[in-house]
Amino acid sequence: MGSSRPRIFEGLRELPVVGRALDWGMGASAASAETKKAGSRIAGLKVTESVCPYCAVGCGQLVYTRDGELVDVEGNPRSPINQGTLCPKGAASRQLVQQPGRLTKIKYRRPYATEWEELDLETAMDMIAERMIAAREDHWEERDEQGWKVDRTRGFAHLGGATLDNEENYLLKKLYTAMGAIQIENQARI
Amino acid sequence: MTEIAIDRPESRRMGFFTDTTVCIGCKACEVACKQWNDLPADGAVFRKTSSYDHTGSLSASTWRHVRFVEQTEPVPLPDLPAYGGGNGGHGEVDLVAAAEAHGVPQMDRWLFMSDVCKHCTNAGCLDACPTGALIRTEFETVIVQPDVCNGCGYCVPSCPFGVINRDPYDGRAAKCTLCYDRLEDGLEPACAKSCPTDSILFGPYDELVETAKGRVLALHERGVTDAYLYGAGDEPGEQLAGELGAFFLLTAPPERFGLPAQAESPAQENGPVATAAGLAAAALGLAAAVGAFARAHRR
Amino acid sequence: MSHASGPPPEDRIREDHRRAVEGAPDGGRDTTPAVGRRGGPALWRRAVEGSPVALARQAFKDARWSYLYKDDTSYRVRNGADANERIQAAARRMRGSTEIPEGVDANGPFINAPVWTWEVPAYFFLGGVATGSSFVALAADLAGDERSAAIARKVTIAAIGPGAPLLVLDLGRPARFLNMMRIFKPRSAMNAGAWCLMAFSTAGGAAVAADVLGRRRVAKVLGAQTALLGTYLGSYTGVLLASTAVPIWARSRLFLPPIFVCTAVATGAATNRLVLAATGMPSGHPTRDALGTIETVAMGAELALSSFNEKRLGQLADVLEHGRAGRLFEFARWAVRAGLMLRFTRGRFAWEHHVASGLYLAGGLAFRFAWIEAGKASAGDDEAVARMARGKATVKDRLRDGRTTARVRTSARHPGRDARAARVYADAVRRLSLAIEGVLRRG
Amino acid sequence: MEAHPVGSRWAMKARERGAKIIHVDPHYSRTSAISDMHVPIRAGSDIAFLGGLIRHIIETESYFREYVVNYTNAATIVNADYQGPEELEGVFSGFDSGSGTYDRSSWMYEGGEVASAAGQREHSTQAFSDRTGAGMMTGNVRSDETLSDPRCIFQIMKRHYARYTPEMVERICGISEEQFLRVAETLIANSGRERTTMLAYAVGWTQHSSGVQMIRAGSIVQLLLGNIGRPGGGIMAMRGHASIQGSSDIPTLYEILPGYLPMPRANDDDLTLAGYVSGGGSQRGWWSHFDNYIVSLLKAWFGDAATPENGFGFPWLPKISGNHSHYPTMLRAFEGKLDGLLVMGQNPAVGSANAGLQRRALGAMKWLVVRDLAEVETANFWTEAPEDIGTEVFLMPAASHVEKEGHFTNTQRLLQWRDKAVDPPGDARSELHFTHHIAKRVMAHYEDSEDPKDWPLVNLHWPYSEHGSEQEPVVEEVLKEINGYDLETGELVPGFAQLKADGTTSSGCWIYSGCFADGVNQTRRRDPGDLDAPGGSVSPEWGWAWPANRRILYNRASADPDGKPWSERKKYVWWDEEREQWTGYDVPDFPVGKRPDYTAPDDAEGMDAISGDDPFIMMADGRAWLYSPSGLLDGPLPAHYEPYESPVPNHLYPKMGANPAAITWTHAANPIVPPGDDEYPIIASTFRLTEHHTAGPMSRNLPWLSELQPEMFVEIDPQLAAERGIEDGEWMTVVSPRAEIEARAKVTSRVQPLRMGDRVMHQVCMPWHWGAYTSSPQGVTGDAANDLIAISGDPNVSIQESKAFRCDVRAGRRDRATTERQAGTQDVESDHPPEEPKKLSQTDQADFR
Repeated sequence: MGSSRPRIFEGLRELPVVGRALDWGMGASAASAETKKAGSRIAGLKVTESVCPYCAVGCGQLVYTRDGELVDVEGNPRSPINQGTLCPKGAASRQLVQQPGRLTKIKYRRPYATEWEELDLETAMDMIAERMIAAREDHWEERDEQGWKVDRTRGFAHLGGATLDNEENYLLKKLYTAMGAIQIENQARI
Repeated sequence: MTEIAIDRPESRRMGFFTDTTVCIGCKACEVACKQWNDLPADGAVFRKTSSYDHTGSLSASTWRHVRFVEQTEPVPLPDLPAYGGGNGGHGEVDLVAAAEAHGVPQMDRWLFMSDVCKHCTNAGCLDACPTGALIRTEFETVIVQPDVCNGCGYCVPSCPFGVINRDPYDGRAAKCTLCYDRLEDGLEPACAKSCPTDSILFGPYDELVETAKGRVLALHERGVTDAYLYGAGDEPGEQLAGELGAFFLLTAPPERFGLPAQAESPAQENGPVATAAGLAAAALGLAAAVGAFARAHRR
Repeated sequence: MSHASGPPPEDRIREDHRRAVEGAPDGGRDTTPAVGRRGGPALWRRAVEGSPVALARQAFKDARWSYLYKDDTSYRVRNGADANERIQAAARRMRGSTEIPEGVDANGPFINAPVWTWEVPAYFFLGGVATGSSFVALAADLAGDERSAAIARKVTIAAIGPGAPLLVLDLGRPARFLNMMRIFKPRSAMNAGAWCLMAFSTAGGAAVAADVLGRRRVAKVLGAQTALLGTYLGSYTGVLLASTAVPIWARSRLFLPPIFVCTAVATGAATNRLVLAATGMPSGHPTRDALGTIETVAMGAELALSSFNEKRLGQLADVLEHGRAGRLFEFARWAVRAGLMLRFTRGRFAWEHHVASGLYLAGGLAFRFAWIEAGKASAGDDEAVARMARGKATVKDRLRDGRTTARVRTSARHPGRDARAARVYADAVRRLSLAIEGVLRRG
Repeated sequence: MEAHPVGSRWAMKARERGAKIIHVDPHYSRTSAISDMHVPIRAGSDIAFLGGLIRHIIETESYFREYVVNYTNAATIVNADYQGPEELEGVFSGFDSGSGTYDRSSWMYEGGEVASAAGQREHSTQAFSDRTGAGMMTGNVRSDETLSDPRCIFQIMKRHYARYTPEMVERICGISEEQFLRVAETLIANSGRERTTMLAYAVGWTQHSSGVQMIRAGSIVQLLLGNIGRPGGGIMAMRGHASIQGSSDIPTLYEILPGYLPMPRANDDDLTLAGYVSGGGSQRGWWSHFDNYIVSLLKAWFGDAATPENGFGFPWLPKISGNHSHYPTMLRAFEGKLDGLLVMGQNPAVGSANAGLQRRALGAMKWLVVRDLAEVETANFWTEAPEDIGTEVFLMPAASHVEKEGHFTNTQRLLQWRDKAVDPPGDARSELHFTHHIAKRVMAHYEDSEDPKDWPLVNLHWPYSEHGSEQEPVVEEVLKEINGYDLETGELVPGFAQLKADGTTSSGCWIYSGCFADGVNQTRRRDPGDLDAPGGSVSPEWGWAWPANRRILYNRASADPDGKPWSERKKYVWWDEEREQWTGYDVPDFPVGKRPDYTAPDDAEGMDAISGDDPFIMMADGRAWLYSPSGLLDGPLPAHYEPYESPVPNHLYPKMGANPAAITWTHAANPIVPPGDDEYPIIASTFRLTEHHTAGPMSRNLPWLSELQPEMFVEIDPQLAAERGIEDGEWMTVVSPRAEIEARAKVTSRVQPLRMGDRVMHQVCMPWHWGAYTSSPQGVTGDAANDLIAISGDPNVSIQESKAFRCDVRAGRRDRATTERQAGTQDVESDHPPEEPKKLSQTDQADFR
């Protein structure tokens, strides 16, 4: 292996005393106690199987957690789709969850206000439900201008769904349709 | 090898074989490496004339780096008038004249190469390190022990491949460890695991070299006669730093990828020669000084 | 210090986040952003010692070195009998020639520039002064000038004193300075230098102590020992630079250590000359004369070696002429030339020689800084790095073939100057250099 | 490859197995780099290229005859009244130039019948039955298996594409004849019994005013070559969002109900369930079970309140009456007619066409709810001028993919379950939580209402239990409801075959029925099987694919008419004579016991009308349609039309410019470059980058991704750059009538000026991931490419034309503080209501020379 090394060096290496000196500092004495104990930080952690949230290829992910916090997200080697691999976005998905600037509280902006305010979850949910009900009532159409029955509201609309779960889309469509809302759209059309 | 600092006799040499002919330039390796090793972003800088490469080079916090090389070939110009040109809405717009003045090189190849620490057999950084922070592991990889490194910076210019660097904030030197912690638990390094097209192969070194040789021959058979191995399979005397633990299959001269055509551990290549010259000169100097004094005092 | 100032951006992000959540009701989960940490890999500790990694197969079974491209693909063929030769030939075609193929740009960066700041050349300078002083001390002792020897030993210690702090200051992690001493590693010039520095300082310090205690003989022996250690202390700095991948340093491997030794001897002599003069040594004292000779010869030799080396390096040496390094070199050269001129005015006035010594010191200091700067510039010269790498093939090939008739690349650079003289001169240098290399390689 | 790197894993494997990869794209991307051939095409000229391929395949008789004759409608005879663009100067028969629409009756098969259109408007389920051929009387249809009858589809196609010659392709697309022929020969050489060719596209391909017809043209090529329903064949839509397939199957879309059942459409008679079923159901083929699916859906939604007597609640469903898609809705909002909008995980302020108009529309609403992981442009658009914008905004933190359980449907129709790994932080909640608790509030509000309009809310079946301190609804209960129950036994149904129309079964989405078969969450199955075994790559035990866990649709076509595999190499599903059933690596997409030699009697109904060699069971005639007698609104065969903003005339149909049936929304804030306008001489197209995701919120805020592609840039060829004084890495400005944006110039030979016949044409290409805001200090921002693009629509699906538009470029940064160029604020009145989009006026395209 070391045959390309200058021969003078190689020759010296074989001498009993000098040779030892030449390896000094590169053998066992250099390794620290920490290094000798090294191991992967996910050993012994809880793992959860998930699916990448970015594009539609559907790569399997393994999510390692410790005490309810993400430690590592990597590809699931068992998935026949990606066999453990991930693209840069998928590989960054731990940072997506733990991103700087991640929202954890509701931000509320009054009409014409210049700043955000905070709002607690229950209040916000009440306010939104009120507004949806009001928009439904204010814009209820039983028949359209031709007199055809429509039983609907065009007072509010919905956008988005391609990043959500099917269960979520299902409940959204179910609730909106029951409310008579029809302007329900998502990314499939862009 | 007596250089090995961790004693686990059952271990084999492990390495990377990065095959640029199946690389798609997605940079998954860069991100997977940062994710696993918890490295920060190097700062978002738009680089000119570097194609899609905006991280620039390997650094203390970028341990995998994908280079993009746009290789063009000049072609004769189409001698044709342009739509919307000639006398378009912008007065002097004359795309035909422009076409004549500036050729349009045709795209030939867009080459991607995921660069990484080479884990040299004769490692310049390892030879230079005065603290023993850099060691050779039982997998014959070269790692920096972060709890030992004191940031002397000597490894930085000692690497003939420009891999290791000192972090400007933290002060310690850092580079690819071939995911030493993962290897300890029998896991594949993060970059190789993530690579969507298995352009980065990880495995026992001997097997990898065999695979790589077969790959070169397969490419030759397919007409890709430019294919060659960078860092493995060479004749003694022509090896790069005594063979590279992480070697590459390239299809263009190494300079296109920022790799030297030849490399050796500088300490091994130059150290003995320089030391001899230095000691000789110093002895001469000392003798001269003594002589000068003796002469002056004799007078 | 070569540190970036202030905390790194990701620490600021974490700090902002900490402040934002402080005092807020406990939201349950820790939401500290994952923006990475610098200086090394993440924690190398198993979460549970002795536990395997869940859903991962042991012993690299998930690592797929032949997972995607199996036998159903044409990814690889079976290696035939001449496989090795063909592989080697393929590599030789692409990277075996001595010139970069036409039309191929050197797409850098190739190597990283040294990160050292002013502390390192300052230490090199002081180390040089100390080395030179230790030589002076020994020479003075041997010549019987005990007073000068004692002073020189003090100068040695005074010069080397700030050396270690400077080195500590340059470290990325100064608190870990002592890690240099955790091993003994002769292959690392810096490790050997650190040990040498310690031994030199200890011996030098003990010599001074012996002087103070009036133990002349002990001081003499310790002084001699110091000078002996000085032969390495004064040259290893050159070795340290030459043992890198930086073209201008690496290709000067036969010259840098001698150049550094010259500077060391010259600046050591100059310092002692000034110190002795300041402590009342009269003009015309043989020691002062000797020191004057030493500093002049050493500085002259340095200048000659430098020019010699620069010519020999050809295009690589461009970095010695441009930018900061170029200006420093220019200053150093002029300082030395001016010093030499003053020296040869034959001492009409006493101060002329003092000024000359001062100029040598300034020149010596500038040389040290210039070499570090030149290294930084050279590392960034992609073309130079690439060509040096290609050039290695040349040296090896020629050594193997036993041919020594090298093409002279330097001549192309100064077509206007005396091309023939340059060729002869450079060829002589090349021959010498190759001969030394050959001898050393044959071991 | 560029947008789906892990998808390219398999493309690379195929390449190493000898496959040839051809990449057709205006610019040279990372996909081109690993392809055997890159074919630069002028953006928007795809049908001319594909039409050229069709012509070449027919002229050289390279089609897979046995497949074409038996499995497609090539032999079917079409009405004598049908005329194509060859005869009618660019339009098909039945065109009404006044309305810009087609009367499609003349396109029918001879002897076939379309469900009669009621009145001026479409019948409630017309579009749906059109698409499926439901209601067609195939029994009387004539065919000529020699393919020689001048009125058979094969001959019609041959005439239709006769002028799509290689020279024409070069002139229109900018692809050299030589390269075109190489592509054609490669496709032909790699199709047939032994080999298959796959056509994969990322969904940018659909973003054209003839988007649907482009995909159709691709399928015609594939059908002629015999590449549908076979392993290694097909047309693969590489979709952009994790569950965009799922959100179409279980739609948050206006015109469909779960399982692609049509949304009821207002009509002059008050629509009843029976009328809806008779319009949508089919007498033949799989859609003959239509009534089972809608009744089961209504039972899932209204529970016990849905009875046969009240039409299972059907009469109370809201009805659509026009185009209520994203763009018209935002245009209505722009006019102040929308009170509020809920946005979940979408970013229209960056990601939708004419993004500047989108932002102003947001500012014209009373309230806005945005749910996302971080603050996005759509939530803080008001910061541009807070004192002028009265929109009340609720920005709510959402749970990420690891913070909730549930399943995605990925692009291959695969349902994959995600387990929950951690709790969402702070007030972040899943959308399921949000919807559930809003629903509870709304239902409580209407609890005692007697008003008939509130019937659906009063009777809404909402049985989900909650768990944990956050009161999250139990997700699997929702999945079970989607799968469906046998209401008599209370058991989960094993599949959609068990659904009934009598109200004794329920299913929230019939095509997903079976995803909880046997009480097991089938989407959570994680056994990849042995990938190396023959057919092992199907991995049927990994997740669950709809319908009925079939991985390749119409896979009956992988066997020849006798039920034998076309070749050993390409065997997939075949008839096992011993066991008297279809078998194979996949679940056969065919009645499992139907013999290949079964011939349907003329009077057969339902699935009995499908013969044993008719693989396309969702079509009424069991055949794949080379020619669509109904279903498409802009022609039975794809014809080349220029993009709206094409700078060149239509060389094939000089009287036509763009698709005559395409729609647009004429608006001062949405101007379109008229043909012949020299002010915008350059073609622009947009693309995606590997390092970023869609409109950016999932990537631009992430330091690890931001550093990889830090700034908005535009790729421009060196010639144009030199001409305009634009330097690599420096600022440049792109101008369209809608906006001007600034970006870094990437001067590269990867974009080439196109040689088109006798002229040269320049294109610029740009990614569209950047927007004005990032929530992270290490995130990146930039101008949005979508600011440049006009709102417009394909006639069939209202997708905008964002991959081919016109612009001009100059060096330097933009002059204005904002990107919007023609504010259009003085005159916001459009000349027609947004929900009735205008067809492109023919006068707009006249006299392009």
